[in-house]
Amino acid sequence: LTRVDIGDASSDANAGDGDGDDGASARADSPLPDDLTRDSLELPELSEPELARHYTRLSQMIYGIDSGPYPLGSCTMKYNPKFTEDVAALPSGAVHPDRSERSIQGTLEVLYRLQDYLGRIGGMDAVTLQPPAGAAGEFVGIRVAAAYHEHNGEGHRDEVIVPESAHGTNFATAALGGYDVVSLPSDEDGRVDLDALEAALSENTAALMLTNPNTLGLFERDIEEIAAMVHDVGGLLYYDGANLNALLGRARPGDMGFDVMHYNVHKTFATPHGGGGPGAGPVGVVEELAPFLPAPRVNEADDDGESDESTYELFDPDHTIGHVHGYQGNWLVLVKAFAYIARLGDDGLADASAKAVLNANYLASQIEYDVPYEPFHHEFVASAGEQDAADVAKRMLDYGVHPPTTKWPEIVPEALMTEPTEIESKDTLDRLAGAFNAVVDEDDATIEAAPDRTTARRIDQTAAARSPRLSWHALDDADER
Amino acid sequence: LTRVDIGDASSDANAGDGDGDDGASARADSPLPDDLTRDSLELPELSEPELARHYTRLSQMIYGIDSGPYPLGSCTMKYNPKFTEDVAALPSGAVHPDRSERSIQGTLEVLYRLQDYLGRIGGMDAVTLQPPAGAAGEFVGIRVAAAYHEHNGEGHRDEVIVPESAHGTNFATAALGGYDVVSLPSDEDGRVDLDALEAALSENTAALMLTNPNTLGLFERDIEEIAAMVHDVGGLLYYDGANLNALLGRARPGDMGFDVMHYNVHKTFATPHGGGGPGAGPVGVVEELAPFLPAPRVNEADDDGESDESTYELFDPDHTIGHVHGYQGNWLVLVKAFAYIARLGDDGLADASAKAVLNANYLASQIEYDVPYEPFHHEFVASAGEQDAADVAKRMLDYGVHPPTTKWPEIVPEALMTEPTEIESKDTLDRLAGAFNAVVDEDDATIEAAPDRTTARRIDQTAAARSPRLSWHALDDADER
Amino acid sequence: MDGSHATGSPYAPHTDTEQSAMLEAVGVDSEAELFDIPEAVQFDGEFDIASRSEQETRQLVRSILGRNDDLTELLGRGHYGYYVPSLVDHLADRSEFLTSYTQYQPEVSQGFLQALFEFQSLLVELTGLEIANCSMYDAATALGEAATLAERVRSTSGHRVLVPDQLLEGRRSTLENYVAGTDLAVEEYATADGTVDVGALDEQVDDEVVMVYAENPTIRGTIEERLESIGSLAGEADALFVLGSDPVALSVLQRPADVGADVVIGDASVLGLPTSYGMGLGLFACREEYLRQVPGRLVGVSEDATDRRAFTLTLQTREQHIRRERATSNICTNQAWVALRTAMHAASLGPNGMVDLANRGVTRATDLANRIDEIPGVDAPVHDRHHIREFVARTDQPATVLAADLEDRGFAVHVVGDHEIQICVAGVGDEQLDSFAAALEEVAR
Amino acid sequence: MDGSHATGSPYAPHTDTEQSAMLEAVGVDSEAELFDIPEAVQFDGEFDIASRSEQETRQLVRSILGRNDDLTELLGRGHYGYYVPSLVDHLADRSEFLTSYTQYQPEVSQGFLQALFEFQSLLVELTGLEIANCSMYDAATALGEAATLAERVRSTSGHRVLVPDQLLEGRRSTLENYVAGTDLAVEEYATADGTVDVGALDEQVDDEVVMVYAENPTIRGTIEERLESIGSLAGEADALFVLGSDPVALSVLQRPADVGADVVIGDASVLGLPTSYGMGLGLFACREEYLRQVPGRLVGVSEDATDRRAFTLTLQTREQHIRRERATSNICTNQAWVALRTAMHAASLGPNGMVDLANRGVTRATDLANRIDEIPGVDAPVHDRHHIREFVARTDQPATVLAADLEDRGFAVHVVGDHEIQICVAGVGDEQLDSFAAALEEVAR
Repeated sequence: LTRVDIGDASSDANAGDGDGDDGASARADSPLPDDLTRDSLELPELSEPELARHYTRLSQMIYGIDSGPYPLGSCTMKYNPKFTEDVAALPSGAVHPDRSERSIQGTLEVLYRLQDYLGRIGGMDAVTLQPPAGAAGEFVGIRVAAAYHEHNGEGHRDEVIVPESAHGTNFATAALGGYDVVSLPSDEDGRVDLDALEAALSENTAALMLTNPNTLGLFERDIEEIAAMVHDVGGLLYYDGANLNALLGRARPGDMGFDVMHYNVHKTFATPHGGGGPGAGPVGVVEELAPFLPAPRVNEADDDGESDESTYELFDPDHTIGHVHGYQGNWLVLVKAFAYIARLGDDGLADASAKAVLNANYLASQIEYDVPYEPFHHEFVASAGEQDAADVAKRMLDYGVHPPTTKWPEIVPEALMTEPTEIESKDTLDRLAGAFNAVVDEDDATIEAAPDRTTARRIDQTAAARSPRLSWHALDDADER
Repeated sequence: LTRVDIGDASSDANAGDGDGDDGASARADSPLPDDLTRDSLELPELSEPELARHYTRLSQMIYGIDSGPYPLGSCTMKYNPKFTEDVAALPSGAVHPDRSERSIQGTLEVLYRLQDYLGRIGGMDAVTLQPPAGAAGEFVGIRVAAAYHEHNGEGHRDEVIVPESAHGTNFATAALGGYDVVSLPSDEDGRVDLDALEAALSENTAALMLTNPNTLGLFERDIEEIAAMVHDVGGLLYYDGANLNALLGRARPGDMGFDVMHYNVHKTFATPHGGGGPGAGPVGVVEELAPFLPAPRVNEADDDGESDESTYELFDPDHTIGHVHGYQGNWLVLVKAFAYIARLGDDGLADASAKAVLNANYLASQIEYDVPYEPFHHEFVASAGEQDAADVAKRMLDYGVHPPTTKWPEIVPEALMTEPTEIESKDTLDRLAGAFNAVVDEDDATIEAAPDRTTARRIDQTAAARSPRLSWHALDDADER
Repeated sequence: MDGSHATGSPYAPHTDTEQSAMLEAVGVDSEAELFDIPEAVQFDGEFDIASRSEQETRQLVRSILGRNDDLTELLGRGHYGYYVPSLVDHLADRSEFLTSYTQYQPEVSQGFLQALFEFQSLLVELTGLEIANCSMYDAATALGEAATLAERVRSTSGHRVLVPDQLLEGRRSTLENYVAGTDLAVEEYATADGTVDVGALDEQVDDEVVMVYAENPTIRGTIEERLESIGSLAGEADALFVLGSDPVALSVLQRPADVGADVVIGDASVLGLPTSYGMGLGLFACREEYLRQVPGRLVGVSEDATDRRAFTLTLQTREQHIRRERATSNICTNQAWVALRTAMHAASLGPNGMVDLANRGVTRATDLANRIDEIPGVDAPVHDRHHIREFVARTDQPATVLAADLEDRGFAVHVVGDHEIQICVAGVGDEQLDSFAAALEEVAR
Repeated sequence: MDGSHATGSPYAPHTDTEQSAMLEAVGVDSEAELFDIPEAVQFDGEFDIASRSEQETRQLVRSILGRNDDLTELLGRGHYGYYVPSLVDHLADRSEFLTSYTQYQPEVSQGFLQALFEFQSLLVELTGLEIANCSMYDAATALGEAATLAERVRSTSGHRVLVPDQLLEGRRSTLENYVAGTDLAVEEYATADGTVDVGALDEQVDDEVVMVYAENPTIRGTIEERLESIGSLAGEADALFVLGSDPVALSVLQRPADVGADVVIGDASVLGLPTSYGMGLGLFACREEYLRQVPGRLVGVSEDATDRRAFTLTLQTREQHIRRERATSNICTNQAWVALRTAMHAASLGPNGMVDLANRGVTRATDLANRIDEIPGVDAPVHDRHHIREFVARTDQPATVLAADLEDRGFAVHVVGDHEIQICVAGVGDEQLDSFAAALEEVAR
């Protein structure tokens, strides 16, 4: 660690920009008065070659999509086309959000076209690109629903219905929006129980949040009836886009009766997940809800008659809920999603879903674990039966593959929620099936001790939570740094 | 493997560009007559995700400069600054060599400035950038020397003198140039033996090829006398730039009396070696030899009086030897070298040599192997003594570092030729010394069995050469593919 | 790849042979049979989106973005264009970093976890607070999360959240959305000459206040001189003192912990990201006592089965995938890869480089303000304060006219009042500043 | 990094403390003491080269290269601008590939060795010859190496090397330099209507000929129709038949082994590199009987100590670092990383994609020639042959005038005769070809 003391003003010594500073002591001086500055800053001082090695080494201790199959159910880990990084890196796209609209017509055109693409794909009338992640998209949906009800004098609606098997974000988002969450059990086929839905619906229903296919990969066949029931009580139908990769070109949420939806671009449109983010969670709505979307959105400007090219402008929807992000969301993600959709087009998108569904069905046919619910689409939930699903996952790491999502949805005991996506070849799926089938016969002692072929062996998560050490400063032994 | 049969002409089916071809059979048709086409093409057919994984996996089985220290004596493996990749990737630099000079003023300016930089650094009057590697630079030097002698009616000179400890390329280059190679022994201090040189020199001497510091890292203190002796018999003095990283800002070949030299840009100027190349081997010469340099070179054009900016043009030296490369050499390497020199400037270049020499001396002070010759500069040659140097190197791999160059120069028994370069920190040098010192006490059985912590264990090189299998086609078992 | 598959997704690897074998294994004749969608909701239209080759797609985007004007941006106000070292691009783009998922399996994610742990450590050092999470979306959403934290931990029955009147609209509006589902209400307090009017604030603070938010530097580039007083006011009312800042400013300005800050939020991507049309990285740090109430992900240290140190996501019971509607936030996907870039950029600067960068922001902004103050028609800086990176200038010309004139000459500045423009030097070279001053002189009078 | 070191190389990591400790360990007071250079040859001047920050250096190069005109290049003649998939850039730029050295320690170089082995395999499939090395510098130097190989393996006392009269000057001149140290002499043979005049060649071939060189496609874009006859002529004279080609053309044209080629040379970087001002990748393949005489590096298969398959450089006794003046070539550093890129590009196309790309070169060149033949003032193609990628057009206007006019309109073409231009379609999009045809129509009459 290097400690830099922040000293007195000495502005002459600091006038330079770039290289050529004269020495460590001069550099630590500050042009500000002492009482406005901190005393010191202690951080490591490393050269570029040392940093290159540090981060290269760290990268070698990470399993990514270029390492092998990554069948995380409901997370849709697809291959991230390399060229999308190139379009995101174009210097012409690196603009400040406070630039005048006339000076960033290119940026606005990309956003406008992406809004348009997403509207067509989801069957929605209007789209906002501002939400910086799927959960933020859900929040926009809930806020839009609230604003809509409020606008209609229905501010009393204080319940959001969420199926038991839904993503945790659905519950948390509804709560963040100030709603009471009404949990909806599944029927024995793994789908929405219409009787339970009937019971849950009331004049207090603000919205039902649903994903389709659901987390078991099953299509909610009664979707038309569900929509009618929700609409009958004055509620809105929200579509969680997490599973949209199952349906591209086959069905559209808008056509099923959904009023509002979010798109997970890192799932459906192959933008990289970056070890946790950034994502983007654009939200599409039907016409009636468009006035409530976040501000600003992008529109084509009236033709000035002088130019062949369209011009674009920002506008605030009439009854906008305002901002849900300081600016316009995650530009670098959005431009990649635009490029992906523009590359694949109708044919490519439809084929992506077709192959995603084929892959899930093929993989399920090759594994020995039981898959209780079907017919599933892009993902299936196997049961580890007597085994602990989390242990199965750890053991699969030893076979060189990434395991599925585990222990969820709870409707399947010891769930192994598996989504291979369209990008895996038959060979890879066979290898993945081999990993499942190797573990299925192993005893508890073996899988509880796993993994033992990884960078780190099984990590004690309980200890980490019991005495949290969350920075170098919290480590007892400074030498560990 | 996929086998594509090349069928009959069917030009309509092949008119498309880009995507959207209609199917495998159509694509295999050729618009050419049968008798001008091959029958089939058999190669693997892989998708982009599969290829990404394939090459990612391959990369993980390679030790590079970002993996750790790489002290290959005489190879000067320095850190390759990342930003030089960015300047090489600028789309504006991607031009065809047959463009008009007026349309590529930027390219020509980079080349002109690099010629100028290199001339200053080497103390040379004129520089060609065409040679695509160091050995190609040597070849230019030898061809220029031949053309010079020929031009002066001295075509009878048919000998090139090369010190015994010189790089193999020196011998091979002289031979390729049609010269008889006269080998020059070292004196007991490891430098040029002046008596032996006197004996070797004659009216048949075309040139003496020398590197300085020599391969032992020793400066040829008698360089002025050596130059005088060579010049006295009418020979030329050639400087092998392999060791130039020792001297930046401290001494220049031109000032020492050298008439012609090459620069190894991947050594001295930190361009990446790319697992074997590309390199670049610019050649500098004194005024007298400039008319013989390869064609074309870049010059400032006469001022047209209209522009503030200089304009640049290509020209053929009067007595040029012609081309030694189809075009102008390895552009992508040259532009990186230019950027590196422009970044470091005088201060940075001088410091690079200072720290390279400090690092070599520090490392040598920390290892237990004997270093018989000194005072060395940027590299030293230790002796493995009773151990086999090649085995020592293999064993060092087990300690997570790259070993030095081994068994050369032969003047040191079981040579360990070590060049840490300026980029290593004291910590890394200590770790490297630790690897040397761990091996020094190990027994032959241990080191002969090494390495055992690497991707592949010790590889049987003899078997590879005894029955060469140089392509998938040569492997017996097709399944191995 | 182009040409290697007749139709369909270029990223689906299936050859015809493989596809047939797989269909047979599944027991269907076509993929269509696998879709269990009632006919009434089947989609049989077209999106009418053309498929393109990779080359064509790149040309398309390049061509569209080519419509953006090439301006020198003297823009800041929360989003900065500092030069990002090439190292950051090359290392962060390594596919292991870029393409991995959240580290639910830490045994194969040690590298990313360590990088995030180092990011947290950087923020702990910069803020002096004990806890930093491994990212929110941006400063605006981090501010919203701070307010919901304040609500959860408040010991009073109050509901007032105080924010400066000059708060950015995007932040203010986002905050309003975050508190819409709570009992909290957002109120403005006054600023005077670009910084907090502490006297006015004093009169507004009472026991009903649960959170006081201030920024240092302020959105107008000024440096707060009475942070300790603000902290005391908040502390006495038992309200959370939430301070907005960023890693560059924090390198030299007063350490938040030393002035009583309970939470620090801000945009950490001032290091790590070039201008990205407002894309950011929410910084969130707080006192240890709020640990169980922190939103977002935390990386902690543990041991593996061989007792070696190992990193792992921890305290996940705060999070939505475990706690559902009782989670501390609904955040799931965050900005981890941006946090990686920020950590890399900070590491490449080192402590000396970070202090340098901040100090140069002070001297260069001051120098430019003094310089353009000489230009007829311009007074700068408007505020009699210390500045960092940016400052407001008063203009004789209407600010919108002046800004448009400057844009025609290739420069972008903020309009922040009828006769006020704001100018930021971050990432702008000396030669560009010279050209800007010359252009300003042409159009200011 | 900027600011982290006061002066000196930004890539030398020494802090002052470390430097002192190291000097002390060595026993000197300063680095200067370590230099053993006689005073007379010490350099105490300056290079007068400024130091720059990374940002400034990037701006400098960007600014200089910005002087290049933005032209649509319809240029070929040995150097092509095919679109290179993004995949190639991203994977080849992984630092393990980019920054490693020659694989002298195969145990830690398996990945690169396998990639080079795959490159060799690609060339073996394309040429039908048994041996391919893992790169020469470019086509010109590969031609030179072929000639020295011919000298080494010749069974006659001859010294004549026959090359086509339309051989590129850069190749011809490089060849002359390679044979300058041998007894070989280069002679031209005639071409007729763009391809080899086999009758004339027949008259030139005798027992003194050690090598006959031909190209397919020719430098004028035509496809040779009598390769077997040429091969037979060479074979009967016991001369090496050396054929010049490239991986795209070889995907569909006659397989060299089938027409009697003994050696194939050429530029393999038509796949893998974008236009790079002539930087290339020498392809070198030959019959197995010349194995011990091959220049350059070879990767072979062996086993490691655990009997697993492993790759290694092999037959190094041919090389300069072992054999010195008796080596098969002086080549040391080659173009390995470009070979990696070529292998990646070929793999990304796959066999279907490669055949496609070649076939499109035929149809698109033919289509464009027919199309511009309609333009008054232009006749195309000049040669009544099949073409691939490019063709020669006869122009009423002097070719230099026409080319300059086209350049003013944004298009670059070759001038190959007083009234001949050459036009290449590789990498040029359909829309650009439309624009070109329109521009040509404007200036051709």
